[in-house]
Amino acid sequence: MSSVVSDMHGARSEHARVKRMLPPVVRGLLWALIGFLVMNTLVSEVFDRMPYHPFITRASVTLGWVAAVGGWILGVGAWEGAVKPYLGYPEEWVVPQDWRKYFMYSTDHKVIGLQYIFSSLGGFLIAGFAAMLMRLELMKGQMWIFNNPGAYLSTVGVHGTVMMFSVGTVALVGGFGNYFIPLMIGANSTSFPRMSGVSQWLVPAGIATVVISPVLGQWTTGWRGYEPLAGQDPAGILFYYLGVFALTTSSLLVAINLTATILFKRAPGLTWNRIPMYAWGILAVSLLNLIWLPEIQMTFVMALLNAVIPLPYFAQIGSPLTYMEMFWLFGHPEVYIIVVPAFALWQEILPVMGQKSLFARQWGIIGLVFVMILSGLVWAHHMFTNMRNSQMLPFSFFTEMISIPTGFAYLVSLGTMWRANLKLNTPTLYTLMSMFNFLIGGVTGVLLADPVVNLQVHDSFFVVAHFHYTVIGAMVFSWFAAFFYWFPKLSGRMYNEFWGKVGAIWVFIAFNMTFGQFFFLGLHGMNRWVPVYPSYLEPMNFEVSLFAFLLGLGFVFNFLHIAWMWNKGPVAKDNPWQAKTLEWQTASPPGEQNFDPIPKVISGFYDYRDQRLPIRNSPQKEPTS
Amino acid sequence: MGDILAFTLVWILVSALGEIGIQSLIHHGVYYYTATTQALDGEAAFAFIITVLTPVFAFIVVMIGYDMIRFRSREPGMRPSPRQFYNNKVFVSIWILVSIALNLLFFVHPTASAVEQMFNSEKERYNRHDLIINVTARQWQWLFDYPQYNITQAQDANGNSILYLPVDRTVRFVLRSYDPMHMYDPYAGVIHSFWIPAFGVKQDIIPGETRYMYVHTNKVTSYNVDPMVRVQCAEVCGPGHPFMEAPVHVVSNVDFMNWIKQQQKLQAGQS
Amino acid sequence: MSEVTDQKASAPSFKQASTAKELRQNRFGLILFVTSQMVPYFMLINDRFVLADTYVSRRVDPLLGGFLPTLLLLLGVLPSWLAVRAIARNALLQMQRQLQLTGLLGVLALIVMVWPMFSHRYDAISPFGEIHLVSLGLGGFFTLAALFVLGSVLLRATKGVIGPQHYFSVEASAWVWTFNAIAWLVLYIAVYFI
Amino acid sequence: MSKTVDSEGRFHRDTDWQPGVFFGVLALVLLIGVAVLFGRFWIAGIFQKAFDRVPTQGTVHVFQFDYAYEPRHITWRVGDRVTIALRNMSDTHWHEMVIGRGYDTVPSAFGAIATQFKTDFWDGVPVRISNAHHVDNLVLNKARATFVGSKPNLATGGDFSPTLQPGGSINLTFTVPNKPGEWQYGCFVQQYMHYVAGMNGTITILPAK
Repeated sequence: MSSVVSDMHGARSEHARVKRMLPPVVRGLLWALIGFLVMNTLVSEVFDRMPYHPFITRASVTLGWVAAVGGWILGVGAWEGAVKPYLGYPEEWVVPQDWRKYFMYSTDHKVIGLQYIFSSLGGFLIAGFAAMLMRLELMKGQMWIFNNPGAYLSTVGVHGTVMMFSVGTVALVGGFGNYFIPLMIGANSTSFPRMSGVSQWLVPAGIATVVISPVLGQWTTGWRGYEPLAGQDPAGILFYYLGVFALTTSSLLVAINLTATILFKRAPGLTWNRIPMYAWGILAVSLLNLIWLPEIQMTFVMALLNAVIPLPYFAQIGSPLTYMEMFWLFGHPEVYIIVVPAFALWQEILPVMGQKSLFARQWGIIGLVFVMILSGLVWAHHMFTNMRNSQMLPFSFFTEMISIPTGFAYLVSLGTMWRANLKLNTPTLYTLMSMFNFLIGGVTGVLLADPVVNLQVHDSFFVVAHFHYTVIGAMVFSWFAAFFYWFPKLSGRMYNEFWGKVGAIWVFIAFNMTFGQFFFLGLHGMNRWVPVYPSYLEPMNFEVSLFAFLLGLGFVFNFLHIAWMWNKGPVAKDNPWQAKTLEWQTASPPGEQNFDPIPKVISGFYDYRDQRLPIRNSPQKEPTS
Repeated sequence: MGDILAFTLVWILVSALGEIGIQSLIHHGVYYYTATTQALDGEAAFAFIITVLTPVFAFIVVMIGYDMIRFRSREPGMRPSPRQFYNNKVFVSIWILVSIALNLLFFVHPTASAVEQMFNSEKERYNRHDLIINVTARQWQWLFDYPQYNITQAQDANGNSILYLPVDRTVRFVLRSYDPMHMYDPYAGVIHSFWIPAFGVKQDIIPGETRYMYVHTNKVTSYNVDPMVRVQCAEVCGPGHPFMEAPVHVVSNVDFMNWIKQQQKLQAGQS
Repeated sequence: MSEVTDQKASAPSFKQASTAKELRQNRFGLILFVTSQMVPYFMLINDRFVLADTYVSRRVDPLLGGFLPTLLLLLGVLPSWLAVRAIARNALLQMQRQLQLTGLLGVLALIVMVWPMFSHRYDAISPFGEIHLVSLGLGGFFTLAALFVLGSVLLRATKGVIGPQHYFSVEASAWVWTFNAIAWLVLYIAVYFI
Repeated sequence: MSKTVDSEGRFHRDTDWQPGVFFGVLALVLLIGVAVLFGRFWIAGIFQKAFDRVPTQGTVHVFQFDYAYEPRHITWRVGDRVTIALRNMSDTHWHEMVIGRGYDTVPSAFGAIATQFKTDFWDGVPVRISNAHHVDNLVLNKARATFVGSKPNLATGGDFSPTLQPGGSINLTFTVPNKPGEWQYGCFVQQYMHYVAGMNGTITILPAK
């Protein structure tokens, strides 16, 4: 490597040979393997050697994982792209302009955005497969797919964790946020592109860690990884904590990057009054991420120490409820981390598809911000069954009050649609479905906020139905709305309207038939986290499973449609929806430079009184960055 | 104005239909099967909330549907709607006031009042003639002790734990999580949740703490009558969690005393 | 502000803030990150009272892992900001001296901070013992991170890619250092005195 | 990995890496991942059936984890002198090791649950018990035991079963009796749930040569 330093000053290298490099992902895997083996061996065989212990111990696997993730990140390109320049060496990482750019470290926000989108898509498919296995098992009251309950519970945990931390938290923020925020505010890059390039590669590492965790031992705690149960689980729980740590770190870095981008990279003329709704949503989410992700990371570090050393923080001699408190302190804001971008998307898509000015915009923003603030005050409604009765009322109060700012998202959306010229296409359909589903989630949320009702339906399938309505019903349906709405922008092509609508109606019906019946299962006494249950619940579970498979097929159908049209669809116009937001005022898909020159914004983006564009292409270029 | 009128009519119609449906659901019992007064309290709160929320639900659903049909674009391209407005102070004000009012109502009525009813009524029952049952949750078994009758670990013929309760009696469950048999580290207890679905209430059991749950049984029933009359662990507690179940029998006072005698005889024989 | 950089001819280096707006942006991003990292301290202090109340073991060493690292870290704040002033005046050598001094203090602080993790007189498996050890670990981790930032700046300084227009990395290391010193001070007070 | 020099004299890697290597390695890693996740016991079973018919001589270490044994399969030959070195590796749970075949069951709401084996492998087997540390209790049933060193706490009821506390250990030395065929071992503590949770294994006893 020393030759690089001397060659830096212009002299050509004597021994430069053209040799193909290893694909970065392969190199990352290799370095990860080496890192793991070296660190694991050092810890388990040298520093922490104990009689009778296997090669992989709790301590060694934890530190080995740290080394492996380091190796993976560096190997995939961060070594040349970020670390060496940081240490003062010249940057020597060139990303080719073909499909290869998606499989290596990159600093282009569009590449990173797509990498995030496909990472979260991968997580969605894996966790969805886990859900299918679970539904298959639940078709019978006895165990028949899994050969022991621990295997089923591990599957539940993998499903929940991957869905929450790599899809719910990532898909609309790291994915569509990274791709579209710079475009929507008229910038050519994000604020910290290198950091963004590194943070993306934590997502596949985190997903892989969580998915492979049962190999270390079945963990039975579900996605909360809750102590004190986790403290007596086999070592698989370690990979839960570590995997989530990687995923949350990634989201934390995204939050910092996008907040700084929105505040500092706006095009001239894009004043605070003109910030697009989606950017407002991302801003609100980023602030939530910045506060609550470090919180849960610290909790997980303590739980990890609890499992590795072990320190009995959360055991009976410690404080067994503290973990639950700390988890839900994060856990409820997490729910809003997931749906706030969905609300913002409704308010982004409906004015465009209705070709009508956004209704009561200020209330939409107030709604997003107050949801963000209140979300930190409601956590204990997850714990009505294990708290003192006197503590229930304040939390019940705030939980009920949060429906007011949430309602503003409906106020804005419904007001925008009233007397619009509404184009009933696939994105609109998904948006309306998302509104309908979240409404059911919200109404049942009011029921759950009531302590007396909560004491009966908590930890039953009623709750499972409720949060699937908010997460799949609102967020995943909005995610699909975003996929179809921005499809021409991402791919330069157009999806098929007919098959798009078929897919939308398909998943809508299957989704409601599946999770609508969950409410009744819960009320009828079906408890959570069980692969076996009394036989009277069998007929309904059997039938629900059939709808669940239909739902799974519906998702696969949609993805196949998207993939097919991405390659074969008819070429789309640059701005097929006649939208006014900035991302549509450039080529589809955008070139290497989003805007050249940077446009000057002269009016708001949600004014559809006429067809004038909200920008003027300014003659002076932005100072080169 | 015509749109508003038409929408209002549809909304009222759908709300009325919805209410009819909801009331018939409530009539059949949203909790499916109830066996305590606490379950009835919960069911009443549930019914009140869904009754009030039905018109709200209908308002939004009908509006989505109405917008979809009435204001859909009939042309192939995109064209700005001829009717543009940014705000409607009347609509926004009503919306905000109604949402605040509804939330305050819910907080006052089912939330605060039902919590009061469910828990504060216990106070006057303290030290009355409650049946005390010590419930011990351990991985993965329920153990029921009747200290007033010197019964430890009530069992059926197979050695499975069983819970017998007299009807029309307040029962005080004293809930603890630990392992009297020491099959695992006694300091490493986990959280369980004591739930009898037909009783309409559950309480988590925290290692190291003692918690109480009160119910007032109101009908003679048993696991054989309806499988919702069973103790079921509701908080995941390890691989044995789904199996942590025990049948419940609510019987007349005479039958209860007979059962007590039989258990006492059984225990005398064992020791 | 001029866009021409003194290194442009020699090497394409780590991108540095060259306009006032970019400097503000980088500073904002860094402060955002530092702010988010206060949350773990906040959690730990909370847990300290949840688990151990206000109990302080009488067998805990008041100096090692307590007063000494606090003093050393706080002392390091001064040279770290002097380094920022030095580089703003383009006094590269002076900046390096100041940073080396800070680094030396940091290494000493790290040693006296983690020492009690290996030799302590209280019971580790006790509410206070756990909290004390985790506090030391958290402080040690962030000190290590601050030292890493400092080291990388020093390394870059030797490569000559830091100048009066590109001094943000020096400022960043000072921010991180100051954050670490103050956060540890608060933790120290919470664990030992309240 | 070497570097090339572009026209401006800057260095960069040749980025034109091979898709074949990329997709090949990726597919291989995915395949290994899926195999390890879903089929590790199945694959291990095949390996054991194929290569592990050689009976174990001497000491076999049996580790008890929550809720599994390592190894999950043992092969012995009738007449060999062998030792089971049982170690409880759990930090929290008591574990036992019962060997037998057939089941005694108890009815439950979820169907019959196995409570112990019907036939006890240790019936009439002379066994030398040594190195007993942190043994919660030892049920001898009809085994003919001799003790070396400290004698563990003896209990009665059920099949022959040493129950170890966390970190406990015990060595059972015996001559493999003439009971050839497939045997199972398992842990039935905590309301028989360890067995349900997958804490079991198989023993193949080959007839004497």
